[in-house]
Amino acid sequence: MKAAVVVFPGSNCEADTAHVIGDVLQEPVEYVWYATAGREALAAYDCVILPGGFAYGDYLRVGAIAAIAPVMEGVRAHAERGGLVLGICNGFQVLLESGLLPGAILRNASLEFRSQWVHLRVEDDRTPFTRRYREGQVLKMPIAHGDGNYFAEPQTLAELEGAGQVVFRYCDAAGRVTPAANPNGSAANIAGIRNRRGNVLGMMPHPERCSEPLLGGVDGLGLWQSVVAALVQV
Amino acid sequence: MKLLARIHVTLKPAVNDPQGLAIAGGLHQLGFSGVEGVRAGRYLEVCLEATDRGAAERAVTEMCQRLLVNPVIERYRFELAEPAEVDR
Amino acid sequence: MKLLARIHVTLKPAVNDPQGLAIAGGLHQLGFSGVEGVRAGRYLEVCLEATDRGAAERAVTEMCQRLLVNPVIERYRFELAEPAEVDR
Amino acid sequence: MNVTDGQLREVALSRAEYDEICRRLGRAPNAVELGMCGAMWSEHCGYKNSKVLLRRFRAPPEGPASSRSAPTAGATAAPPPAGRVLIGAGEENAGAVDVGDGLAAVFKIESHNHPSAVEPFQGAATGVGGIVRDIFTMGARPVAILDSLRFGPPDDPARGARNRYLCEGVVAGVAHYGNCIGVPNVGGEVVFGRSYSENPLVNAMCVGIARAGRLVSSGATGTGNSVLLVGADTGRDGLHGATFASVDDPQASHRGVVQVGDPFREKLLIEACLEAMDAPWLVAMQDLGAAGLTSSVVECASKGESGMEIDVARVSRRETGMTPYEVMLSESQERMLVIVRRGQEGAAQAVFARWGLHSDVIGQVTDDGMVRVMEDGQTVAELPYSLLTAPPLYVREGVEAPSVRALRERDLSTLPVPDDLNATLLRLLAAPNIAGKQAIYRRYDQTVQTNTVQAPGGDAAVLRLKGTPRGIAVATDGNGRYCYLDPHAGGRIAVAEAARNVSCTGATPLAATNCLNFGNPEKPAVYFQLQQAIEGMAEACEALGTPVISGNVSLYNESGGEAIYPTPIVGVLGLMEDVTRHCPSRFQRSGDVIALLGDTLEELGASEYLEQIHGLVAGRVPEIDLAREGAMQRLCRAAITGGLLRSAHDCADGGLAVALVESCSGAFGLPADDAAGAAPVIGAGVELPGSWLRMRPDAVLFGESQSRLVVSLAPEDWGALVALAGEHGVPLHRLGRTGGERVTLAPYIDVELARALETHATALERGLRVTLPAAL
Ligand SMILES: Nc1ncnc2c1ncn2[C@@H]1O[C@H](COP(=O)(O)OP(=O)(O)O)[C@@H](O)[C@H]1O
Ligand SMILES: [Mg+2]
Repeated sequence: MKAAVVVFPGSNCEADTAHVIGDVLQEPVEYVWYATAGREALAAYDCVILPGGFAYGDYLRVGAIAAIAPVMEGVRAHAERGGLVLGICNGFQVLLESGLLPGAILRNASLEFRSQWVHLRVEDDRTPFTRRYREGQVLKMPIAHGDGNYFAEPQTLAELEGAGQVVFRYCDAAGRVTPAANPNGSAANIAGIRNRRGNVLGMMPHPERCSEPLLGGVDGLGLWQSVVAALVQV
Repeated sequence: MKLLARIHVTLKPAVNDPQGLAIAGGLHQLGFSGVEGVRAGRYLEVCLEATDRGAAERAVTEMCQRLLVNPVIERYRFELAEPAEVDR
Repeated sequence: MKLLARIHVTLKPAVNDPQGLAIAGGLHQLGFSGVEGVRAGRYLEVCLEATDRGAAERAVTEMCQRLLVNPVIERYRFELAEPAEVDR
Repeated sequence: MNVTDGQLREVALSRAEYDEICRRLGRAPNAVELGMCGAMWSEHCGYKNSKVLLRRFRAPPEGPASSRSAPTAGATAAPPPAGRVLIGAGEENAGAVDVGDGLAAVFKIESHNHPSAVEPFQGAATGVGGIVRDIFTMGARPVAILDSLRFGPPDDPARGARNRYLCEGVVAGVAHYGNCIGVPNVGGEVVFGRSYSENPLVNAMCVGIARAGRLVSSGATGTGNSVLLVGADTGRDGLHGATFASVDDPQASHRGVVQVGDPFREKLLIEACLEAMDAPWLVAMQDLGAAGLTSSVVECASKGESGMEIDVARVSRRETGMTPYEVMLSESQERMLVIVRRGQEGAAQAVFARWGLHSDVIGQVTDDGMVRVMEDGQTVAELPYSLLTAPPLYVREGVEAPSVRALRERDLSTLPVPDDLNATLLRLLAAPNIAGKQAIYRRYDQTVQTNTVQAPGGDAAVLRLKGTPRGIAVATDGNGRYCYLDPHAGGRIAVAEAARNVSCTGATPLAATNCLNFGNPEKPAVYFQLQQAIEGMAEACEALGTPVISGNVSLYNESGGEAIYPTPIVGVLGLMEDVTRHCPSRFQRSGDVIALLGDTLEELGASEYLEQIHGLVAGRVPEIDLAREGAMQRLCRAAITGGLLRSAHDCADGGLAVALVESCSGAFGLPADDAAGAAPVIGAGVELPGSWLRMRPDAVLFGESQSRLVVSLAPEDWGALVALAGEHGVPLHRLGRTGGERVTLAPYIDVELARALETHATALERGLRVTLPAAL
């Protein structure tokens, strides 16, 4: 697998992501600068990752200014080609703003930034990002965001659910999807969704922050291993 | 000509507005019992150079559609003023 | 009577506005070269019940001073509309 | 010399200081020069009241060593880690220590108290921005932020609402800035006390990691080299910030435009400056902080023993009509001064432009010792840097306030012991100063950069050093109540406690930074506090082997003639060779032995218990014996390195009983409020040693005797720990076992664990619940 980590001005998880892929998984990984233009900009990569952070300070709306950055043309083309695209936290927000995934992100219902560990239930273990997990498996991952409150019109939500595009949901330790386990007010406890085709995934929690035992958990590792496995199979 | 666009971006009525709720709660706590609801939005002033008002209007509409507003959750309106009318 | 206060909160002119700068940068990136500057502010709609317009005006002024506006860096203006005039 | 008193007040100079400037200059300064002198001679930049005292951090007092300052060199004395210091106090923007593998840890703490009193959100945010710049200006990547905060009580009948508003604004500001730039916030403190109501304290510490051989200096060298101003445009923000941080009354102090921070631009500056480090054109870097361009230019020229000529007309402005005076003294945020080799300006500007940063060549390095300010070819100011960096230094006489002595000597033996000690413990657990701070630190990104091994909630934060087996531990501490009652003991304890927290993780403390938050030093009682606290801190730093490598002074924290409690905040950084062996603060397993390292004395004085339960700030500060402290910390580290301990947590506010409950609050470094509810909680069954039962029960349970740790270990390791404690000469008490669903300290305490932890975890959130005004 050859991965690209896109760097926007204000990204701040690009090094963490590259560290997991390069140092922990020992797979090739490169940074791609936001100003890289053209549909073929990302053609050399298997998986493109939009990392967490505060691209452009998140100043207008989270992810909005990054969504019009030159590199996004290449990201869109990559997704259309069937290449893998993963947006984590701010990267998820960028995918929503750019229309690569449906819906929008609002401020956390608490109005506060939340940095804590949450539980996630794996809702779909057939995506290229989750095949190393089991459906129903409960993962523990950190979140760190002030805007993670997923919103979509009822019609869109119904479509997402109907097509099985919800990949992760916030739950309690026992896997129950409850309001108390929802850290940000997201509709239907949604923590991550995919596109119809299944090659674009956006999620608020940070798998790159829980892929080494020293950091308190390794539940994120399965996601990276899934991507590697999916690409080997291709 | 130089124009000032005053753009109001508000959440669509169907979208939850926790910030508006929090502000309403704060106003109630301060004793403003007449407050029935608050909606929080964004206000942008864009100063721009355009050949005429029509061109400006088209440009601002396009700015809103392409960047300033997320149509999934927001809607907008704007006015154009000439700097002479502007109070700052 | 029921009234709608439309409150505009803007940064004082001398105060640094990083949001506005970033938004202007985004508009330039999209090719809106006529944009000379953007100032970002907040827009609040407060729906309130008051005995008359004068009372509402006083109440909204007090809300701004006590809660809605940070006078150290911001200033505000508002209009009062009757719900009949309101477009939503 | 017809300068008026009003003009002098404007620049915070005394008539005598003005006369001194004229004498040294051989002429009267013009208005721009006067402003520059005022800023550079302010306490904030010039340290005129504190510099002489600060020398104590670098060398023991001359003459025969006083008995209290002589560190006992026992058989177990650790080798002095002095060789670890790469950059000491006062040498550069921050200090640096060698952490092995060719890496240096660069760190410093700084205050932003006055701005935060005026505009808490922006004041705190720009405070974080400022200290972070001090770190990356040296070529270090910022890897951690800690914030040490002081506010008035949230439940104060008269001022509670404002206190909560300030706390909310400051916490939101710290969160906003740190989260956005992607530097994890891993620690700090939040303390509430009446003396801080009008003068909140906002101290921020930043730690950076650099290659040891590649630290960047601020010294401008090479005549003809270019001076680049990089980052934000200059506005009228924060004019007079430095001078007015040096007078009483924060409200009056910030008449200039409040500085609004731009963390996004700071993030770009971090990346661009770290990229610039490797460029052949880079000569020096210096951030712009207090006193803006003036102080940066003077700093660079003086450190480089050169000179500098700049043209204010070339400085990009955010506003029209700014005078040279305003440009020179503006404190607009997110700006850096970069000295670039002549002829390579284009290459330098290209790097910054790539990061979206504007830069202007505003001048050049000279060799005549002068700082020359031009405007369109016209000289508007011309001063030797040596004048600006050498304000008069004042040595004053400190006298202890008799009222404080009376409080300290107060007889506490007649105080009633509460009937219901269980209820007392629960009340203490709910007290804002003891309750868990989750409601605050969960708003800070703690895990970005993927180095956080132990997050906030433990004794010290532990961060791994990527690419090495090592880890660092950091903590801040400072107890204003102790320092108020006894600044000398309080100063010692501040250092000891910060180092103790670091030792609890298994790391060896290497060095310290400090921020001295005090009142008006022109008052003898305040000067006494400053003098004594510094002496106490210096003694502890010597005894514990943690030299002071950086710091900051914030004086004039007063309003209405009342000073804050003297509050030195100490940050200590330690190193561990194998980060996988770090020791957590919380119990890990049921059935482990619980033990206490150190001894419990009958010491109620100055305790949180006395203030919370009896409404008293009085009594003697707990005794601190630095030799015993050092031995106890060495024992703790040896036991951890030897694999004997499963947890270690120090006894601080609330004493042994509170430390025990805290030890139960969940495994690993995860916050106890983990929404996932995954951190297992483990109860504790303790039986107090018989010899302690002769003391007052409240003193045993809640007294704050120093040099104590609650530890847990596997039963089979008990013998080894006993032997090790014997070798180190440290008392060791076996207290009981972990496990169960209660916390008992027989014969006095028996509470349900869930209830105790619930109280501890949620009290602060309840106490801070506020209406959130934009202003109050
Ligand atoms: N209390 C202190 N203890 C030790 N060093 C200090 C103290 N206060 C300031 N210093 C040192 O003096 C130097 C100048 O400090 P300061 O003026 O605060 O720096 P800056 O210009 O970055 O704001 C720094 O090296 C700082 O570490
Ligand atoms: Mg500095």
